[in-house]
Amino acid sequence: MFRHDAPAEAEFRMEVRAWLEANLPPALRGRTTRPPPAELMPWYHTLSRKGWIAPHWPRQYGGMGATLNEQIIMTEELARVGAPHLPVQGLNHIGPILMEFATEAQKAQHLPPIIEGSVIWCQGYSEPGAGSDLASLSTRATLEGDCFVVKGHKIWTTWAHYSDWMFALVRTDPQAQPRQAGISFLLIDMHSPGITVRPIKTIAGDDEFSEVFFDDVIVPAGNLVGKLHDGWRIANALLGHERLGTSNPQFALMALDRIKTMARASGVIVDPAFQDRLAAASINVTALAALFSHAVELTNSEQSPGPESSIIKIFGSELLQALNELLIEAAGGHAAADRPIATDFGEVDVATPFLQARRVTIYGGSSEIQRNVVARRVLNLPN
Amino acid sequence: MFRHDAPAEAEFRMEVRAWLEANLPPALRGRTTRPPPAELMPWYHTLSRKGWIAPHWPRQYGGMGATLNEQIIMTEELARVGAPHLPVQGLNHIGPILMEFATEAQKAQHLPPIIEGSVIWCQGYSEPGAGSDLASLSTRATLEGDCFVVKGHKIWTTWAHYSDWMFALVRTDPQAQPRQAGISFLLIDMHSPGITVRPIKTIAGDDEFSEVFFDDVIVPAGNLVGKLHDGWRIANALLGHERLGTSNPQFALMALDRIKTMARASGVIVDPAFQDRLAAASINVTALAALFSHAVELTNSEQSPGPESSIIKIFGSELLQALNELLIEAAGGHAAADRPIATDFGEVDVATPFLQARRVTIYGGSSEIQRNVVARRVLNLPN
Amino acid sequence: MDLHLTSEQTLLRDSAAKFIAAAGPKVARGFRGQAPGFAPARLRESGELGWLGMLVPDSANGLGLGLTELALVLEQAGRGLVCEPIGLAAISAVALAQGRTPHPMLERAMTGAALVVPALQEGAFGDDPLAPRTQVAGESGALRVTGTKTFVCADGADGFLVSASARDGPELCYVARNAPGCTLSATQTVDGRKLSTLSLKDAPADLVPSRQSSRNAVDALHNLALFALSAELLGVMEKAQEITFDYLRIRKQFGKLIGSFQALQHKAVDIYIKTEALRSLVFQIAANNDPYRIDPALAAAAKAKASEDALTVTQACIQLHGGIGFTDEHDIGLYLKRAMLLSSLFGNAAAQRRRYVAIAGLTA
Amino acid sequence: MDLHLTSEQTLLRDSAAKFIAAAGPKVARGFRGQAPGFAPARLRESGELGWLGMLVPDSANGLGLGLTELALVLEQAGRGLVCEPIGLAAISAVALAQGRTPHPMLERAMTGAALVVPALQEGAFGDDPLAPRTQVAGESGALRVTGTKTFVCADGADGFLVSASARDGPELCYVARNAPGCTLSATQTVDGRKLSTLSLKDAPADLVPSRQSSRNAVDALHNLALFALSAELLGVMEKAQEITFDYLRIRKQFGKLIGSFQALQHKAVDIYIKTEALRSLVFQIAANNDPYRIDPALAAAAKAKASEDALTVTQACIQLHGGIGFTDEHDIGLYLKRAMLLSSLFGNAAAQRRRYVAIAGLTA
Repeated sequence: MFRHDAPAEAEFRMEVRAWLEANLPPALRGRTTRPPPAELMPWYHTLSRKGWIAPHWPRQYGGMGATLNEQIIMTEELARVGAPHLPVQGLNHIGPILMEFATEAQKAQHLPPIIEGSVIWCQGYSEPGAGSDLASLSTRATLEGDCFVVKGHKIWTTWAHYSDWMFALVRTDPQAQPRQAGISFLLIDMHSPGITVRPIKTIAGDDEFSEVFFDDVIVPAGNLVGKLHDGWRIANALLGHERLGTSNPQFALMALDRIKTMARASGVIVDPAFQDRLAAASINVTALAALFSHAVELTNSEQSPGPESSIIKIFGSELLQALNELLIEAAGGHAAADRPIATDFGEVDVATPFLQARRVTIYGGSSEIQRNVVARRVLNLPN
Repeated sequence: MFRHDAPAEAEFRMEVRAWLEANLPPALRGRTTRPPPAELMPWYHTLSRKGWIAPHWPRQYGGMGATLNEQIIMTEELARVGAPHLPVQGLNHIGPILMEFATEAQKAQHLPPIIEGSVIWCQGYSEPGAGSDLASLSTRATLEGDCFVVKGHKIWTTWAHYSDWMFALVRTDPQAQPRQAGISFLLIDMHSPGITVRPIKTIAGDDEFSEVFFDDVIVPAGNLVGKLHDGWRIANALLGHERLGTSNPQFALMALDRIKTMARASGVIVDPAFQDRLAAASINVTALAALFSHAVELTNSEQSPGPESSIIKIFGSELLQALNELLIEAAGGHAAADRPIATDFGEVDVATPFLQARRVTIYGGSSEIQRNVVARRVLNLPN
Repeated sequence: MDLHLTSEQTLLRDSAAKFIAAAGPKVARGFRGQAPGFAPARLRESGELGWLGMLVPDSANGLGLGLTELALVLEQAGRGLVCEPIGLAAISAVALAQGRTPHPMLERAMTGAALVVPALQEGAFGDDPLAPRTQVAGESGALRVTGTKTFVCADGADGFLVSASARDGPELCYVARNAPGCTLSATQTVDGRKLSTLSLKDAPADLVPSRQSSRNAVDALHNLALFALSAELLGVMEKAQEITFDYLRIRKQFGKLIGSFQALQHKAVDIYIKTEALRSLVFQIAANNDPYRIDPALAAAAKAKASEDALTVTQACIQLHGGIGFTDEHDIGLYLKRAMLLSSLFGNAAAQRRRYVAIAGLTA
Repeated sequence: MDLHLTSEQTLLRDSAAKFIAAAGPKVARGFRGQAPGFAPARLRESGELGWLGMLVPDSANGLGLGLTELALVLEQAGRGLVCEPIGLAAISAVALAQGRTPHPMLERAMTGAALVVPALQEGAFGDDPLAPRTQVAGESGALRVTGTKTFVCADGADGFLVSASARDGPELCYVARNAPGCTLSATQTVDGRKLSTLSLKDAPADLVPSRQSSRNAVDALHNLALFALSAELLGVMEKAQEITFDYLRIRKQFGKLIGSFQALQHKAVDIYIKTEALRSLVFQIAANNDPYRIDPALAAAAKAKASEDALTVTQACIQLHGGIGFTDEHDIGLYLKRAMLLSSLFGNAAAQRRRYVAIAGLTA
C-alpha cells in the first residue's frame, strides 16, 4: 500500500500470488463466515505442506521465518485472493505463548501439531460473570496429587466445539489478592471426560462460539504452563499479539472490496455523496494499514507495542464496523437479505458480514475496556 | 416548519414581518457577534415600545401574553430578518424567576426596567473553582445587620461589563451539607463600590464575558430573593428555561443560511457530497425545531420539560457546532479568514461563528454535565 | 418527553400497547420461515380495532383519524416487533378510499380480511418515485401494467398498489395477486420476513385515483409510507433502548453495576437523545400534516433520520449488552434486524437525503 | 507509538525540538498583525541548520535527505506553532533544484536569505491542480504569466512558484515578487498569519523544470505540499493534546481530578488514536516515497485525514479544557486556529477526498 517491493520481494509476491491462484479452491474464496473444519482444514494442510502456514514462526519450530515485508506480502496476497480466515488460536496465540513460556516437552508435544494442522486449539478465557472483568474469573482448578481437577464454565470460546485442546485461565487460588495473582495457565485436552460443549448461535447465524462446561475434569499437572498462579502474566504478555492479529487490515481490505462490488451492482457507485464516504473509508483503511505496519515493525524490532496495541484494536474494529455500515448503505433495498445477493459482479454477502462485525468491538476486550487501558497505561490519566 | 398558519396567525406573521423589515436597521442584520449596547439597545427600545419585547411574559408584567404559535412565529420572523441576539438575562432568566419567587416590591422595582430596556442584567453563577461543579461556589455573602457583605469572584459572566444588575448565587452558609443548602439568591447593583469587572477576550475575539471581583460589597438584605439558603432551588427551578432559550432553533437556522450563502459563493453547493451533508444538517435542524416546539408546548401546558431540557441543550448545541464545521468546509480556502468574506451573495462571516460555537457545549452546563444529568435523572441509571 | 395527547389518543395508544403485549420477540421468532410470516387472525383483529381503516374518511366507513393516531399505533407495532403488516395495510386502505367511489377492495382491506400492500420500489437505490419504469396502458376499465417491482412486502398479500407511468405521469394501480401476468419471487430477510420481486406482464389493473385536492396518488402514498415506516422505526428504537437500559441497571462487572460507568451512561444518553429527537419530529409532522398530503420534504426527512438513527441505536444497544447481545438467543439482536429491514424499505437514509436535497430546495 | 529512527534522524528531531523551544504560543502571539509575521533571522537560522535544503540533492549542495526527515522537522514546527514558513520554503527549494542547472534562486532559498513559496491555488474549493486557469505563454527565456492565485502564503516572500497552463499542460514557473505585473493583496487569518491573492498580468517568469524521471513538476510540488502540511498538522495535534492531557491531570471539579472521569478519559483516547493513526500514516508514506514523486493518492489521503482530524482534535481539546479553553489568554485556542489555517491550505479534507476518488481509482 505504501511500499514498493524490492526485486526479490516482487518475485516472492508473484510466486505467492500464482501459487494461491492455483491452489486455493474457488469455493473457499470470498467467504464471509469461516467454513467449518471439514471444508477449511484441507486448505490449512495445503498451506502447511507448502511451508507457508506460519510465516511469523521461526524456522526451528517449523515456521517460515519470513521477513516483515514477506509477512506483509503474504497477508496482502491472501486478502487479494479472498482466502478464508484460518483458525488462529494455535498459530497466533498459544504457539507464541508456548515458545516463550513452555517447557521443552510441552513445545515438542504441541508445536508440531499446530504447524501440521492435526489439532485445533481454542482459548478459554471469558466466563459468564467475567467478560470485560476477566480477572474475576471463577473456573476452579484444584491440585490433587499430580492432577488438577477443573470445575467451571467458559463462554464465547471460539470454535470450542471443533477443538482438540484448550488453553485456559483457571483460578488456582481463590483467596489471592489482587485476584489476578490466583490465576494459572492450563492446557486442557478437550476430549477429557467431564467436558460438555454447547455451541452458541450468533445473530449472524454462525456458530463461531461455544460455551464449555467443566465437571471435575482431570488435567495432568504437567499441563500447567509457567508457574502456578502466574497465568495472568502469561496471558497478558501476548495479548498485544492477539490484538494485532484481530486488527489485521486484511479484513478491512476485504470489506472495502465487498462495498465496491455491491455499490457497482446497486448503481450507487456513481453517486458522489457515496464516493465521498467511500473515499473516507478507504483513507482510513490506508491509515489502519499504516498503524499495523508500524506496530509489526516495532514488534519485529523487539519493541513490543504493549498497551498501544489497544489503539490498533480500537481503530481497526471500529473501522470494520463503519465499513460494514457503508456496505449496508451501498446495498440499498438489499440490506436485510439473509442470503448473498446475486449481482452482475458476482455474489455479495451483505447482512451477514454486517452482523458479524458487531462482535469485533466486544470480543478480545471491548472498545470500552481498551479505552480504559489506553487512558490509564498510555496517557497516564489519573484513577 | 411543520405548521401551516391559521388565518389569524398568517395575518400576525405578515404584520410582524412587515414591521421588522421596516424597523430593524440594516446594520444590525445578520451579525455574528452580539453588537455592544450602544448599538443594540435602541433596537431593544424599539421592540419594547411596540410591545413585542417579551412575547412570553404575561400582560400584567408588560409582556405580550402571546400564544405559543405567536411566539414561534415571532422567533421565526426574527430569524428570517437576521435580527441580533438580545440580552436575555433579564427577559428570559431573572424576569421569570422574579415573577415566581420575588416579593411584590422586588417585582415592582425590577420588572418594568427589563421591559423598558433601561437596565441590563447579568447572571453571577460560575466561579473559577466552580464551573461544572457549581455547588462548590465560594463567593461569600455574610449578613451583617440589614446588609450582606459580599466577597468573592465570579467568572464567565455574560455582559457583566455592560450590566447594571447581577443576579447571583452566593454562599451564605459555608458549613452546610450538602453544599447546595448553603447558597442564596441575591440581586446585586453592579454600580456598588467594591465591584471590579474585567472583560475576558474569547478565542472568537469578542468580549461577551467578564470576570467580576467583589471586595466587601454591601448589598441590602432586601435584595435577597426567596428565603436565606434557598438559592439553589430558585436557580434550578428555571434552569430548564435557560436551556430552552439557548437551544432556540433560530441560531441553527441562521447558521444554515450562512452555510448556503458560503457554499454558493465557493461553488461547493453543486457538489452532491456536500449537498448530502447539507441535507443531513438541515434535517437535524428540522428535528431540533421539533424538539423545541415539543418542549415549548409542554412548558406552556405547565408540564415543565424538567431535566429533559438537557436533551435539547445537548442536541441543539452539538448541532450548532456541526453546522459551523460544515460552514468551514463550505468556505474552503477562506476558512481561516478573520474578517467576513465578501462574496457575490453578500458578506459571510465564517471563522468567527465557528469559533464562537465552541462555547455552546461548555456554558450553561457542559455537554458532559448535561449527559450526567440525563443519565441519572431521566434514565435512572445507577450511581 | 411526554406527548400532549387527547384522552381518545391515550386510549388508542393503550389499546395498541395491549395488542402488542401479545406480540413481542418470542412471537416474532416463531414466525421465522413461516408462510405467511404473521397471523392473519391478528391482522383481522387489528382491523376490528379499527386500525386498518383509521385514516379512511368517515364517509367511507373509516375512523377518519390523522397521522398522530397512525403514529401512536405504529410506534407500538415497532416496539412489539409485530409481524402483521398493519402499517402497510392501513396506508393502502386510505389510498383505496380516495376515489369518488371507493375501490371494491377497500372494505376487505379495512377489516383485514384481505391484505393490500404498496409496490412502489424498482431499484436498490436511487428510485425517483414519480418516474417508475413500470408502464400502465390501455383504456379506463381495461388497463394493463408491465414492469418489475422490487422489495415488495408481498407475504400474504391479496393485491398490490403499483406505481406505473402513464402518458401524463405516474399513476397508482391496483393489481390483484392472482391476476394473470402477475408473478412473485420471495427472498428471506434477516428478521424472518420476506421481500418479493413482483413481475407484471400485461397484468390487468384498476386505476386508484387521487382526490382532486390531494397531490398525485403515487406521491401521497409514498410519503405516507415513509412516515409510517419512520413511526415504526421509532418504536423499534424505543423498545431496544428500554431493554438495554434495564440491562445496564442489573448487570455487574468489576463489582459494579455497569450502568454506573460514565462512558456507558453517556452512550446511553446519546441513543436516548436520538430517539427523543425522532419522536418529536414524527409527532410534529403528524400534528401538522394531512395523511394523504404530507409535505414530501418532511416525509423524506423523517425517513432519513429514522433509518440512520435506528441502525445506530440498535447497534449501540448490542454493544452495551456486550457478548450476550451478540447471541441469537437474546432478544436485542431482533431489534437490530427489524431496523435493518425497515430502514432499507422505500429508500434508506442516504437515498432519502438525496431526494431531500431536490425537494426541500436546499440548493435553490 | 515510537518511531523506529536512525541515530541521525533522532539527532535531527532533537535539533528541531531545540529550535522550537524558542518558539511556541507566546512567540506566535507576538507576531499577530506584524509584517512580516515571522522572524526572517529565524528562517535564516533554519537555513543554516540545513532544513531548507534538506530535500535538495547533494549535487545541488543540499542534504539529500528524504520525507522522514522533512516530517520530523515539520512535526516539530507544528508543535511549536512556528511562524517561519519552513515547510513551504523547503519544498520550494527542492522544486528549484530539479532542472539540469538549478534555478538561480536556489542558493538563497536554501540559506533562508530569500523566501520562495508555492502559489498553486486558484479557487476556494475544487481546484484541479493540473489544470490551472492561470496561463503561461511566450518563448523560453521570455515567458509571461497571467492569472490570479489565491491563498498564497506570500508574507515576506521574494518569489513564487506559480502553476500555469501552457499548450501541453501545466508548468511550474518562478515569478519574482517585484516582477512587473505582479501585485499582492493580503487578508489576515485567525492565527495571525496572512494569506494573499497574487494577481499576475503578463508577469515575466522562468520555467521551473521537472526531472525527466519525475512526474510533472506542478503535480510533484503539489503532492509534496500536501505531505508537508499533513506533517505540520500532526505536530499541531500532538502538542494540543499534550497540553490537554496535562490539564486533565491537574484540574479538579467535584473534588476529583477531571482526568479521572471516564467520559473525559475516553474522549482523550479518541483524540490520541486519531493522532497516532495520522502519525503512522505520515511516516509510512515518508518511508516509502521519494520527496518529488509522492504517490498522489497517498498525498491526498494524508492531507484529507490530517485536515479533518486536526480540526476535530483541537476542538475536542478546547472542550476538555472547559471555559478556560475558550479564552484568548489560554494557549489551546491557538492550536485550533493554526489547524484552521493549515487544514484549509491547498484544499480541505472534503476537497482532498474528492480528488482521492478520482486518483485512487476507487470507482474503477
